[in-house]
Amino acid sequence: MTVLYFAWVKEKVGLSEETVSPPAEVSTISDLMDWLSSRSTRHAAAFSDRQLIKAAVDQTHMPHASTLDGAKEVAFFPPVTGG
Amino acid sequence: MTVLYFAWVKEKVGLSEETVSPPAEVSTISDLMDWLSSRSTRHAAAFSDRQLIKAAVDQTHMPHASTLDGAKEVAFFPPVTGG
Amino acid sequence: MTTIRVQQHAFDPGAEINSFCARNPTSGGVATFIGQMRDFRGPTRAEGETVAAMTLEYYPGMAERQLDDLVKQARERWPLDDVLIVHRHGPLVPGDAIVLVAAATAHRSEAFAACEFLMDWLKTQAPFWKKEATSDGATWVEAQASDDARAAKWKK
Amino acid sequence: MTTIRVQQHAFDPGAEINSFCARNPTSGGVATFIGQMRDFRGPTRAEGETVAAMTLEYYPGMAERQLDDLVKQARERWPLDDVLIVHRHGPLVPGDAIVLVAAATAHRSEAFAACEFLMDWLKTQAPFWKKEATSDGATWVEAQASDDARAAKWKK
Repeated sequence: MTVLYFAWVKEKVGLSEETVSPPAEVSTISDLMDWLSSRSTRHAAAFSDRQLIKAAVDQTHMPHASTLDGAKEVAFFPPVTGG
Repeated sequence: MTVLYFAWVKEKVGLSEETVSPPAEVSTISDLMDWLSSRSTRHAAAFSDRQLIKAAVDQTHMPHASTLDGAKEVAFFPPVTGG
Repeated sequence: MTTIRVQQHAFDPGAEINSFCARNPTSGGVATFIGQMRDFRGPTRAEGETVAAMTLEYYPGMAERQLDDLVKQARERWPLDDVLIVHRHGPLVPGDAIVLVAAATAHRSEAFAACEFLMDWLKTQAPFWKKEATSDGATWVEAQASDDARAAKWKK
Repeated sequence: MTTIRVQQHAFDPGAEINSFCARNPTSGGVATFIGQMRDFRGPTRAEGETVAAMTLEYYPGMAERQLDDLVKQARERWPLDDVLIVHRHGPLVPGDAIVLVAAATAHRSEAFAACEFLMDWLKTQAPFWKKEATSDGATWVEAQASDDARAAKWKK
């Protein structure tokens, strides 16, 4: 699974992209954020306030409770500010 | 008083503009249409269906019942179709 | 700032919009509307009748005054940084821009509202009359009840 | 027809709008919105802080897909002849057009509605993030609750 980070989430994590293989019990986006937070203090800091984080699974916006279901690409980012 | 005609009202009357001095009893726009209609068959034809005619007094849209009150310029035209 | 121009010569909507944006660097949003002359009348070109040319008659003096009044009304409703209205009169050919309305504001919802308000009212209040030349000769375009309905919806 | 472009290089809104009008000769009305980069942040330039430059980060792939999906939603609501969206990414300077949305329709109310719908949803759904460079350094722009509220009003 590829995990992408954008904007300040990217800056906090210190990575724009990483390839990860979370264990089977990581089934939702929330689970993935928990699991990523356990990998480094930077990840933990980036995911410390979940309300500020939006997620997309395979390039579609998804709520945190959604299951990952074989997702290939999961992205985390702040609320968008384009336009 | 200058009377202006536009669009098909102008074509029916056969004039774009005329200077008239209606008698004192011509006090409203409706009165003026009656009085103008008496001046020629072309005027009468132009004003035959009053519902189709809009009026402006001194360049401001006014309903037919409005009084002329020393108006200098009265215009008659169909509903507008610009834009 | 407000610019209202009623003119016979053709104008370039893109160039007008670029100048308008450039003179409003502190406005985050610019909404515009361009009404252009179609080469047919009716619901679709296939079902419609070909319109080769058009003449826009207008009431000089009142047209400018009416547009000015509409802009004043729009400014009473929304905080507008700038407004531009350009309206043609005289002979037009298919593809010509007939009217351009642009509104610059800090917030986009107000730019959209002002632009639509101006178009809706212009359509029912500004003294312009279209005469279309078709194969049957030239005929005056009839006003549409739907335009009155749209203008009325802005009444408080 | 639909054109969606997410691009780093600057674009000319007026030229884009003119091409868009020209390729839609049978559409009577074209509504557009241009979002431009201001040189300050805050309610007014006098009260605000100077913004010298901006970087627009985006999510390649998803941005285009999301805009495409928004246009599909707009087309389900309104009969649109044509839609154009151009959105910048990368470095921007004050005065640059950030986004252009244009909608061509037979009837103006639908062009306005579609254009505003697209902007409201783009603001809350399209994956772009603004980072402004001020004298205090570069900071990420925060999303506004008012944008969510505006997008929500389109929900049926």
